Amino acid sequence: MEETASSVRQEAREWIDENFDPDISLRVWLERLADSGWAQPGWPQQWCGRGLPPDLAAQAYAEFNRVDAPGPPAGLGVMLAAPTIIANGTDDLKRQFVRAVLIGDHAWCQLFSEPGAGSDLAGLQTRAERDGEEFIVNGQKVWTSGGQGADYGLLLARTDPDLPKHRGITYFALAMEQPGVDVRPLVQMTGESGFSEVFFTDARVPASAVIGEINGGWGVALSTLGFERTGLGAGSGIGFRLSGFGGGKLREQQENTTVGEYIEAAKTRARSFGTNSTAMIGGSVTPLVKLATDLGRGDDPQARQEIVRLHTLSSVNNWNGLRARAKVQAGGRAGAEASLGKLMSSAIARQWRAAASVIAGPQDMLAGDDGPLRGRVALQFLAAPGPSIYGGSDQIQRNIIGERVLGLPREQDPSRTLPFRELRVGTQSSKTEAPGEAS
Amino acid sequence: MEETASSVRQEAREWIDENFDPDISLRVWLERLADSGWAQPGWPQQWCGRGLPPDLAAQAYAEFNRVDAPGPPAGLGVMLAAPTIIANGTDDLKRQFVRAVLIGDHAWCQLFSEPGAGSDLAGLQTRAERDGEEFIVNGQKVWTSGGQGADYGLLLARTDPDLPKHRGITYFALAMEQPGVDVRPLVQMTGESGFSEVFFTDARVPASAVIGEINGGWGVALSTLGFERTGLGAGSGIGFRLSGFGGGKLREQQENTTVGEYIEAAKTRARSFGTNSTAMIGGSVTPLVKLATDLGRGDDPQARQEIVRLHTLSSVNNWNGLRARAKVQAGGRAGAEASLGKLMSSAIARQWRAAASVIAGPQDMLAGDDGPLRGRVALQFLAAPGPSIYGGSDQIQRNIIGERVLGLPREQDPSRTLPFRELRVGTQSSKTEAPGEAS
Amino acid sequence: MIFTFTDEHQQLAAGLRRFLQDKSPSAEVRRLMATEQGYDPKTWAQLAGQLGLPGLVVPEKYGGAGAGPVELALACEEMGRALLCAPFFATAVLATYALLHSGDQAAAEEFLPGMAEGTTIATLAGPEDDGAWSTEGVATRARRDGDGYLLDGRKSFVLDGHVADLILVVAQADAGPSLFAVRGDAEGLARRPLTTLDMTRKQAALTLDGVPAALVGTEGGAADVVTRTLRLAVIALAAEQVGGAQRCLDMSVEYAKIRMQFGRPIGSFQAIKHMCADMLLEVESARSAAYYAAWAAQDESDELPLVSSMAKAYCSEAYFRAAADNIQIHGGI
Amino acid sequence: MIFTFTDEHQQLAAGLRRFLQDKSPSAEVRRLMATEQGYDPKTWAQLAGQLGLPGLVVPEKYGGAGAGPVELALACEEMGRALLCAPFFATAVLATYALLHSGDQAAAEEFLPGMAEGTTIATLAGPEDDGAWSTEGVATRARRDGDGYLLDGRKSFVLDGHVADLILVVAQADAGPSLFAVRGDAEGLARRPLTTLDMTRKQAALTLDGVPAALVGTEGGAADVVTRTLRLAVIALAAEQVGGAQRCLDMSVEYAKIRMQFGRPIGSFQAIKHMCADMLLEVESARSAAYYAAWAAQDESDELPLVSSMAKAYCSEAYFRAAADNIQIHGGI
Repeated sequence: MEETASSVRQEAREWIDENFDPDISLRVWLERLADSGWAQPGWPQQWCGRGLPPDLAAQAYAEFNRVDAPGPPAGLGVMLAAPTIIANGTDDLKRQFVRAVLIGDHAWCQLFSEPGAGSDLAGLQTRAERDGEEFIVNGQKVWTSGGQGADYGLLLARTDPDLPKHRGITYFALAMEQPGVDVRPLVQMTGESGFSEVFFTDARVPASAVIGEINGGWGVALSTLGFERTGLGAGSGIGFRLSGFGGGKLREQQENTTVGEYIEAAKTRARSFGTNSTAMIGGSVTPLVKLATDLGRGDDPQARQEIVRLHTLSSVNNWNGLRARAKVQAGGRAGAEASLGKLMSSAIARQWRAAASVIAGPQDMLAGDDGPLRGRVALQFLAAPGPSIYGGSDQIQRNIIGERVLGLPREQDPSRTLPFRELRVGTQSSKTEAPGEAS
Repeated sequence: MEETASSVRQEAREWIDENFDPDISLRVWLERLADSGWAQPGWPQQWCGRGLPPDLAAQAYAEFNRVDAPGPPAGLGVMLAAPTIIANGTDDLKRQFVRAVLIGDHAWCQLFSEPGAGSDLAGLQTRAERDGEEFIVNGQKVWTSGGQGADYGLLLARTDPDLPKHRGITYFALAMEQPGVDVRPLVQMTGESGFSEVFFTDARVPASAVIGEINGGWGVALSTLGFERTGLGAGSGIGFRLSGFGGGKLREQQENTTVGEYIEAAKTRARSFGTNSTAMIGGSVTPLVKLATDLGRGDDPQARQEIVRLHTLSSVNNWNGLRARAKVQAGGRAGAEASLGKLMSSAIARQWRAAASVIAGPQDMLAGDDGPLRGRVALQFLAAPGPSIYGGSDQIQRNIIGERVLGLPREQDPSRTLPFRELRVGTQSSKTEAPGEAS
Repeated sequence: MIFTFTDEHQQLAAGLRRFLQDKSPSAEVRRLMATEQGYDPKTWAQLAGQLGLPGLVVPEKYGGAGAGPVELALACEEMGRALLCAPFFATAVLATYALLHSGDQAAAEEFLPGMAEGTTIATLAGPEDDGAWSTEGVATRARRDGDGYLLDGRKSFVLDGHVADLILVVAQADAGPSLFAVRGDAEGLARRPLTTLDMTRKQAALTLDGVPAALVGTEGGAADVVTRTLRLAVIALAAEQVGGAQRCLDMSVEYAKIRMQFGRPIGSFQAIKHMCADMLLEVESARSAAYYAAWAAQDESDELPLVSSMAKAYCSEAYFRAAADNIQIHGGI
Repeated sequence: MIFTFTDEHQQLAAGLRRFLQDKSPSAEVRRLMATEQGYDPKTWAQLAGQLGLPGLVVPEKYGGAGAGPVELALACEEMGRALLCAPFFATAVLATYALLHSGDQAAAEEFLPGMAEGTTIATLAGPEDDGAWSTEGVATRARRDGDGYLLDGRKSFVLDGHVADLILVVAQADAGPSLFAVRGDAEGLARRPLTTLDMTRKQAALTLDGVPAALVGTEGGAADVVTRTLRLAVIALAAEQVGGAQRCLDMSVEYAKIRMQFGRPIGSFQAIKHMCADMLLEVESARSAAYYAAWAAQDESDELPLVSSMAKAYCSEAYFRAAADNIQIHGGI
């Protein structure tokens, strides 16, 4: 029987009527969701999905969102690890990891960037050397989001330095809980610590945990980066509005929270911030309008111009996402507008800062509880440079848009063909260097 | 006897007392000036100068400016042709051209840019083929300022296409008044015609008119471009405040105007525009303040912000020039600030346009006599893209500043070593292509 | 559903694009913009006869196609792309919406059929010398004269005012600012073409010296009519700007691929490549804004006043920058 | 002559630069900015003892070096380059100029020698909770108490207010806003360090509850003193920003030369190279602006009010952009 929008909606509705229950634990709910295939209706049927095309998956999500049902835990597991493994991994790896991600058994981190390999990721230096049925890993990664809570890491390591840089890299699923892995939190300008450095000293990973082919990791990494770009920025807006939580370290909490309690708590958070994320204010003007009003600057023409400029940028970014989504729902492919969210989110962060600065005036000098919006203006000020760097800098995004969307010619890159050994990478003085630059 | 600031000032003052006479013709005055060496005190003594270093030359200029004495005709003759010939030409060429420029016998144009060779000037295709004691020139130049009034042109032409692009170019002093040279005015967006295309069909130039070595034109061209960069942009501010005029076509007028009349007319022009140039408004806010006041927008906070932003940019540009000049006068060398005027003047043109647009509001839609400031806002609007393109685009300026001032590494350029024949230049379809792009 | 285009939408855009590629190439635009009239009556007649474009949003009962703001946006995008020189915006957007919003059925019956079939060129004369569309400060006065009115005053910035057969004039009547229909050849009306920066869109200044006029809608009703008309008109304009900006981007990218300097296409240099990428970002965003606003208009959403202004502001800036960057990339052609 | 630096100027800058390279490297700045006190008294004492810096613009008769705004600008540029954590700006600029402009010789004699020798840390407390420097809306009141005054109210954004030995407070007296000297340890004075975004420059909020104070200058004289003080202080600040911006540029260029990606230094990519070129443009322009304003102050030029504001506005934006671009080029260190 061919699925249609209405058949999918009806099926989902019926399943929800039967299975959704605010009184069961979040854990039980996530298991039901994973086993039914509704957790990720777009994934293949044999791997916890229902094999639906994006437009029909969107119909299903709409039903779940109608009742505020939480989806699988947000994070790199669902966003990157499982899709990468489904697309490139062995069936054993899929069995081991896909469901575990959906029910929140494993949290994942991404072990890609290094001090010497930021924009030029293929210049990575972390080595994995074969030792029987295992590989031994030595080196350093950096800018690892969620490194501290992660159970597994998506690791890129060099397995053959005699090949050109793109061709000697292998992709692993590495267990983080082992003696050879040392995770050290990095403190950001904002005082927060969202990133870590990860040091490997004879860490071990079984050969069976290779995703894709040995020395074929670059192609796998590109598929991961593709998932990442869709996830950051505007996003397609398709999915569960609310996400559950998970990871080995939160297992107990998962079992002690009911679905109903979780939904209520999420709604309270959303009310206080005008968004369901506590991490970043994003492009919301609401706090700035309040600030301007509180400071008596609501009539200031410059403050108003900056606020509207921000509101326009973030609205337009949402509209780009809606437009991409509408194309997908209509059965087409998202166009150029889908690649723009990342770049736009950098501009929005900068504009938020600019607007806040004009509005706050002298108060802009203060932080913490003394600062405007109880320190959030200062935090955003310090966080604003982030989006234009992480997940591929603005400069790299412009290269990608120019080359892949507009078809402009690439620059010649002789380093693509040199054996890796002969290549100079980073600053060649690993102690003092800075990674992830913007070129 | 060694010259000092005060000895130079006194010498100049004495010479002026003896020779400056408002009742003599401009022609006679320019001849006196050229023959005394005061027209260009920085040029070598044997070539109409006095061999003074820049700081002492500046002392002399100050004396001439005290009495508003006009200097030699402004234009490419004094700015580019004579300095290039003095630095690179044979003594015969110097005899033929240096004094002629100072007294206004010859006006010059620059025959460098081509449809296929803009930013990459060394990709030029105009050919000069040896024919006994002459060269025969065929090809096309474009963006030639003052092409219509010019008596001579500084011509770059390819003399050996088997050499790499920089090494097969020869530099000529070409007479414009000959059958093989066809000057066609280009009409700009503004409706003005300051540029020409110049077509060569078997035009002739004697081998004795080669400046520098045959196939050694590129080095000579670089020296010309150096003079050009100093002349455009902020400039050093050193020199005669008022310039005479000349060129073969204006000879008669030069003889029929007295120095006094000429000074008076220049002052009248300066009063009406707040500047002694009628070409561009430059960064002056005066007309915009008037416009804002006339339109009742003098209190508009946005208009005020834009006006002050413009005034700040153009003041800062002047101060950069003054600072460079102070270093030179103190016997030092101008620093980084001297290379910035060109880039800054692009920004000023854009800011003038932005400010005018905010102030003019709906009136900004109108041009000609219907438009604000009797059409000058519209003209400036159309002229604003110019400065970021001509004389080396903003992008080329940033390359130059990055590489020569900051010492950042150049990009690899394999085209530097290929024989010119094997190189693709322009768009390879000379009829429809556009020159002088910005990369 | 929002942002979901039908086959009809796509056919409308594709058909119009083909027509304009044929009838409004660059050379023709240059020719027409240099004329005082500013458009080619033959092309205008074909636009009406073959494509029914002037009547696009005119209801079917008045001889139009009865389309909505989304179709209008798509059409304007194509016209913007081709820089079409024609009295479309004045006739088919400003004057049409003003007549429809006036609620005056008799006026609609009298004028819309001719406008829809392209035989009546119409416009809306709101601003005076200061260029403001606000009806509050309107100085042009209407005085009763038997069954009709006589108008005295000056109007300016009147789009296609020099060629319009019908001019809808905002003037002060006893009950406040009101809308009046004035014939282009009316006695006492002097029209002077203005010199415009954008030569593809002509404007005129009008002097009215006891010009006979007929009330459209109700006395005192003009403020509402103008506000609602502009709300829709700026979306059409935003869409037009999207088309123009897209054309700038297309030209830039095409040129950047073929123009060789330093032995490589200039589009391989980051300075040019990144400029093009930023243009794409802005052009696509402008398109989303214009479309979103058009759908808000189509759905008569409460968001309309906000999003139509946002679309207009965003698209204007995006178009300006695209045009400036296009010039920079072409380097002064 | 304007923009002409003497050997003494160059020695001042070079000496200070050497001192700060030694005493205020990054690690030390990070350490000090995390302390509540915010500076190292030993370094401050050396700055005074070895270089006489706190008394740079204090007239010689009060134990200072008697230098002018140009020397001050050069010194501030070096301190900005090193992000020196010290109460220099509060003591040696704000409080010093306020005392000098007050015309109060007795106060000058009492306080300036200690400030010049580094034993008295001083500051100027103008703004209240709204952060405005305008004296018009000052709510803190001064009431007569025998020969002296008692102050009641709140001050905020007081630079180094938590450590100052002498606080010059603007308060409303009978004749209008007036300047008062308050001891840091005065009874009734509560000082609370504020959490600042820029941790290298501490600020405090003060609560004054019947705090004994001495009038400085004349009653009603504060408006003029504050205006003239700020006019000079913002030039010092602009120069400091030039130093900081130059350091950002230096760091960017240095890193762009050694950081290899895609087999080449990132500074060879136009995206980075052009960003550096634009930084240079702005940093050099900022320097010209700060120096010009400093010379206008030195020459007591009529242009001073205009050019000091222009310098401050331009240098602030240039510094901000240089810092942002420096982060971008380093990519998130």
